[in-house]
Amino acid sequence: MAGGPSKALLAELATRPGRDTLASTATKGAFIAVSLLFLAALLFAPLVMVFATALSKGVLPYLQSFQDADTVAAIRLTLVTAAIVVPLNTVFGIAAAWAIAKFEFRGKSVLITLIDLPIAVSPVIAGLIYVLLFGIQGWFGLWLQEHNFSIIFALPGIVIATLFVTLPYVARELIPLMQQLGNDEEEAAITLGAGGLMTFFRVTLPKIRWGLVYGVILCNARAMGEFGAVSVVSGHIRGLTTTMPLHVEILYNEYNFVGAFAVASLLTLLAVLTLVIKTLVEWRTGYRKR
Amino acid sequence: MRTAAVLAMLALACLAGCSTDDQGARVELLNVSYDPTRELYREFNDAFAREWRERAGETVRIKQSHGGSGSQARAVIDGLAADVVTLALAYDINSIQERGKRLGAHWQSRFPYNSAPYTSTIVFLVRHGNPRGIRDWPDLVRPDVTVVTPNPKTSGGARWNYLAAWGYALHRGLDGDWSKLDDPAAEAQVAAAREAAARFVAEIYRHVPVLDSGARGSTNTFVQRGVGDVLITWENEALLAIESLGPNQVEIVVPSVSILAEPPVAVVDTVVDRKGTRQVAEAYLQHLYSPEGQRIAARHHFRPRDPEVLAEHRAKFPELELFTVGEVFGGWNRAHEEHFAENALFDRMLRASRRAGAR
Amino acid sequence: MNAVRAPSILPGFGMTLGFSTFFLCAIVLIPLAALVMRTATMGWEEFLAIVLDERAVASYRLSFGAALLAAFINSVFGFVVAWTLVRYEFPGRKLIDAFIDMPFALPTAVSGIALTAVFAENGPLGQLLAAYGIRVAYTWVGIVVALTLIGLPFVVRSVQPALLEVQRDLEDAAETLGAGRFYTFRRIILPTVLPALLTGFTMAFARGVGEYGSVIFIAGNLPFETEITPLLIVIKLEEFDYAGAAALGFIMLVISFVMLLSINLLQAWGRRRMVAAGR
Amino acid sequence: MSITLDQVTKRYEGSTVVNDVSLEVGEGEFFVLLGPSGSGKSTLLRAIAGLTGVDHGRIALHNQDVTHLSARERGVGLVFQNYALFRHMTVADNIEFALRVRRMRRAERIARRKELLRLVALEGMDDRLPTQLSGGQQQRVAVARALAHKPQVLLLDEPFGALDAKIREELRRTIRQVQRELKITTVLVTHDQEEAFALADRIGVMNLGRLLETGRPDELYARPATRFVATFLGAANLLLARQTPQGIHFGAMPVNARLAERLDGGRSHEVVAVLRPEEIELAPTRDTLKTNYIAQGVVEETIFTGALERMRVRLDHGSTGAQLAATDGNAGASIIEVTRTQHEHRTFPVSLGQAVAIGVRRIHVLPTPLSSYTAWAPDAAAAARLAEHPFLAELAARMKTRIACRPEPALDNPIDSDVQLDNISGVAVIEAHPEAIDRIEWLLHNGAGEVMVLPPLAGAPHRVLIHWADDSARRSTLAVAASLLRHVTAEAVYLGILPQNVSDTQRPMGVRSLLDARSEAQAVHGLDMRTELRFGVAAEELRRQLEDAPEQMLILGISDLDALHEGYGPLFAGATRHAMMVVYRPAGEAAGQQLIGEERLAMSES
Repeated sequence: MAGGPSKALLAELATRPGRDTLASTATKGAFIAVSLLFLAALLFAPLVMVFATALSKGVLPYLQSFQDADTVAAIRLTLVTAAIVVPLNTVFGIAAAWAIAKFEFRGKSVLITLIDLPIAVSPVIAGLIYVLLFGIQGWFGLWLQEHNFSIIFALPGIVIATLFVTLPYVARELIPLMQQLGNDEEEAAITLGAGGLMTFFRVTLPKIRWGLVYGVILCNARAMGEFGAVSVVSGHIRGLTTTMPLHVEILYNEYNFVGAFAVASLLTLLAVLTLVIKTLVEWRTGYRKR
Repeated sequence: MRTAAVLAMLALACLAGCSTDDQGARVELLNVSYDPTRELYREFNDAFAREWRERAGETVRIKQSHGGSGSQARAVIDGLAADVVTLALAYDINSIQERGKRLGAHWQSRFPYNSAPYTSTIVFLVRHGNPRGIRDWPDLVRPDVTVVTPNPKTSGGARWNYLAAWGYALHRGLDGDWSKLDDPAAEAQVAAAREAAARFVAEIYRHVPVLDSGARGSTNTFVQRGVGDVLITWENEALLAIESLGPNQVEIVVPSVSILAEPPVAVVDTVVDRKGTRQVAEAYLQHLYSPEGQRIAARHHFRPRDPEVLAEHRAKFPELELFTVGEVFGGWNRAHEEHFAENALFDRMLRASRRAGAR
Repeated sequence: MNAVRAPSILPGFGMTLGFSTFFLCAIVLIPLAALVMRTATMGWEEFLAIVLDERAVASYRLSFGAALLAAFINSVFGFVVAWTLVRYEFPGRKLIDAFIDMPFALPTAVSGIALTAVFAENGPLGQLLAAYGIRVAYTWVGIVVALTLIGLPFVVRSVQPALLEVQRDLEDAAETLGAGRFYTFRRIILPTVLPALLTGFTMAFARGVGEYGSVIFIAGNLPFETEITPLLIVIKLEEFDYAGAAALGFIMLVISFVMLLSINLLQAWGRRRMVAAGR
Repeated sequence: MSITLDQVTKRYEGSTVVNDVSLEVGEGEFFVLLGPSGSGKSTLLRAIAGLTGVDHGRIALHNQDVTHLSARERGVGLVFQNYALFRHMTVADNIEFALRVRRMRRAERIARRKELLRLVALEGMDDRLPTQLSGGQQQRVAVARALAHKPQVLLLDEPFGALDAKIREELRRTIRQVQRELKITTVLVTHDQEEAFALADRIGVMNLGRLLETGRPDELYARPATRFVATFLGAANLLLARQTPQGIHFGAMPVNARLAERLDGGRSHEVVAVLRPEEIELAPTRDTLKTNYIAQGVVEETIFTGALERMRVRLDHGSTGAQLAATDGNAGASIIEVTRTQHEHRTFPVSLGQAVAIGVRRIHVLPTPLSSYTAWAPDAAAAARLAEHPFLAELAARMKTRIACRPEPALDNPIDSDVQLDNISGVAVIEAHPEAIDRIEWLLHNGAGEVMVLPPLAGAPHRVLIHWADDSARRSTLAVAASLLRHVTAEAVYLGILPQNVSDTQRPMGVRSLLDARSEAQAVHGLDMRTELRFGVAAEELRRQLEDAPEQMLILGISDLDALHEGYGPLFAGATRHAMMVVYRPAGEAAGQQLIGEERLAMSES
């Protein structure tokens, strides 16, 4: 999605008669200035704050904060959660996008809305609903306890809550892309005798792969960063059910600001890293999305 | 690319799998506690594990969970398998008992001192040098003073703050004589005092610009963000804040009258019976009363029950007139009913002050 | 599959729709049904009393009002940002483009803490604004700022592809017909990008309404003034009042669902119109 | 003049998209810019509209220079290939857009809209949305919209591209009608020659960014000056022929033709002949032909297309074989296209595999001095290697001509060689060599007109330097340069070099000859070029210019072999990256060269 203008287009725009005037230069300058100011105040200031605080005592304390056993456990838990959640939601996103983009059927808008819904549901409620289901007083609570399954206040609960919150991201990315790309190539593949899976892997997947990568990256970033929903179902057991975002809060509340922001900066870096990889891949393949 | 993703996932799964401890014969306890006890239990757990190994030859590992007292109680009610709970309010444990039926009704009498091995009180934290000249409760309602305290609806500590202020005002209205509360002859005076107390507390909350959801949040708001002139907080929190945030920023002011905060502890019967950990769980809580436990508590700024240990730390814990929830409010359940429940005094107070503010 | 569908030679309809419906049911629908059922256990009057409570209504006003305002700010500035990223080449453009997604990735609690640190009266920007008597942290302004941050990527990411897609021809046509650039923007570009902007607006709004983690740090959380609905839900939970929390959650859910559905219907309608044009 | 383009050049990222185009379109004229995709025609149209800036040159509309005016100030009407209708506006709003911008009063707006809708035959469609109209109707709306503000120039960018054949024809008629009614100067861009013929008062054919030729449709079809126009406007068979004072020969076969004019003086040399498929006659034997016999052939394929019968006939390469200019790389495929009417078919029905005699009713000889290439090398392997040089191969493919190989041991030591050669045809190509100058001299001495020196790494040039040693070489050099430049996307620069010590009184002469050369190039060859005047020793100056940048080519004209050796020898001796071509016409033949460029001849039927 991080597609920019093509060089040729920009070059053409710039050489247009009447385009290199003072007014247009000023407009361009103003637009860039407003954008940068807006982003600086809203986006970059907090980010700088995160890193400044994390490094406020120097690099060594920053690095040492990752040696803490609980921090390591939180990082591991977050990675495990993401490793389970992201593939599941990727499969779901692809399946849903296939059904929605490739076929016309009744109730499609409702389905799309249901997929969007988790974005609109307050994370607190997202956590609450699983407590209502799997809590000891919930629908399945007693049965679960009798059979010694723990869902909430354990890894499965964290995974499910994260699944809920990150469910829309891959699908949302793929649906418009696949709708826009149309069915022609798939239909051609089918008429040439390809099976469904072959059509998908050989025809559809190569077309949508960058949209998919972007969706997966967003889904992953959100999965690692989810706070509200996980907070409700986690039980906050130190070193066991605290994910990185929860651990940030814990450290912050222990007045361990360096540690808290170090973990936060790690989350930020993870996100930046994935975004950089995505940009690099785009650049290498000359791909511009949409 | 797909293969890489699969490999990465497998690697993660291995990582997760390998990390599971396989040391076998050992006991695990889960202590579900509230925010300000993080440092206390970190040290105490180690001490108890050492003690238990010597005493019973068993390795015990204590897992800790911290959070807002109310939400921790809710987690236990919803099935968080806590062997012991060490919360801010007796009310929260009462709730576990009533709603979750997870422990016996008489939990509070199972351990000495109302099952509260350490106490604290509510004090003020002011900026270095006390620029506003805060001395006692009445200073909080001066027009030029802003107060930071958490939301009593979400924070156990905030309820202590609220009750301390209320108790002070009542104490003043009753001319310092608690016995009038039970004296039918003083009914009129008590009623007037109650009303004055309500007005006083409402006035304090009108001076609050930020209601954080927890005690630590308030401390951060006050110290880090520079909001407000006074922070009402636990004594242990105030001492910890000075210790970890630097003595040159803030200092403690002890009011003339305050509440005796008694954070209770309890064994969760259903859990320990299922897991078979009752013995170690009870020993764990009992150890809090031992001289070692008391010293650790004192080191972490909680007032120890043990008079000897208290004497050792006298300088840290100045004497002041303290009242208990039981004496003044008739126990936590009543206090909750009257003050904090839905549409109880606190809610009404806010609504009223909003109308006043709107006008 | 009882869904009626138009014929197509492509395979996998039953499987993919079946799987996605199953997954949706398991992860979204059944849990949400639990919420609705829990709400249903209380009487109608009790329900009304909870959701129409003065304080709850005040919190809706704040939650929805702040989310609306933030979405609106995002529509304006997000559009400017998207425009700048799509139409201008300048050093660091790619970097900034990549950073737009950060609010997705940053844990909300971290954004809340960091924003508070920046905008508190002793923070770098807070000091600046305080000099002009503008208080951000612990006021409704702070909530709007937090929600703007949370919603920014939704608007920028919706508008960007739409702007890329605006046929250059349309702008060229307007120009040869004598339209100035502002006129072209107002009459041609804006109407073309509007559906995408609307989607971004709605998503930012929907996300903002439910946001909890970042807001509680920067909001003062004063009842009637800076108390958002999700916080009210948490308060209900702290009081072990599940039904009350469920009721508030249910109301938010209904409003969000209706809003999303209407936007999706609107878009589907718009797309059908476009498709008709292609034939 | 309604539209005047003067040396318009547009580059994108280093490649020249529009290359030195000059053009005048008259008042009320319907001008069609025709060219394959990527030829730069749409860019040129956008430049006229002001949607694309130009890097060089000027654009005037109605004698007012608009080069630096923005599109909105130029007041042209532009119709886009994909209509570019505003989808969220009704037909009425679309048409009134330009009027609203100009704040026209409502009543006037409505009147104008009604008038325009009548003009494009869409009355009553005012309130429809573009999405509710068919493609043809949408394009009519686009035309009406472009005309709303009464532009003085109407520009159409492939307006029928997305429509099917029937609607296309209908819309064509509408547009022609509207244009006649409004008498509006119109420029239409298309890649469809049929469309160009149907609409144009005048056609301009573009290729590789250059405007190759302009002219009335029938003129261009009958007498194209370039290979590209000959083959792009209708089908054409290009054959290599030899022109001698006696007439035209295909192979050894003289064509009994009276030529209107003689080409290139009386010199005997190779030419390119255009044979239109419909001008070819087939007969059972040579004797039964009513027209000039050129070769024997075998029928390879016949296709019935209704009115006409199209065939492919393989030329018989016997002793007398005529040679096709292009052989598409495989030596055997000497196939010509023939079309016959039903009447001809009935007179002489043919079947597949039948041997036939081929005659021709009319030949058009292209005035180009470049006919084919011959790779010269001391041995066969080297010649074959040279023939595969990428730049040479590309050039030959673009010119639709062939590369012959000639192993010639004499090349190794040309000075001692007494060998006399005959019939050197086309451009002689040799590899770069320290003694290249001797080989060039030897070839030129033996009758070659042009010699190209090709270093192994030379590629397609971005700039072609043109220089002639003395003025008598001017015409032929310009002709060669023009022919070459039609097939590469390079810019042309003529370098006039005066001696350092030239007196002040002589300097204006240098400038004048420069300007003369430029206007001659433009008038005679339709080639626009830049001119630069330098002072110094010619060979040194040229070397300096060549070393300036990679991917250049030099065309050097001489009329005196001794002058070549003395003046320019060192230029060919050094290691060089650049292709260089020497054009040699002995001074004595200069008189005959006057005819170059006007030499459009037809051969009468005999």
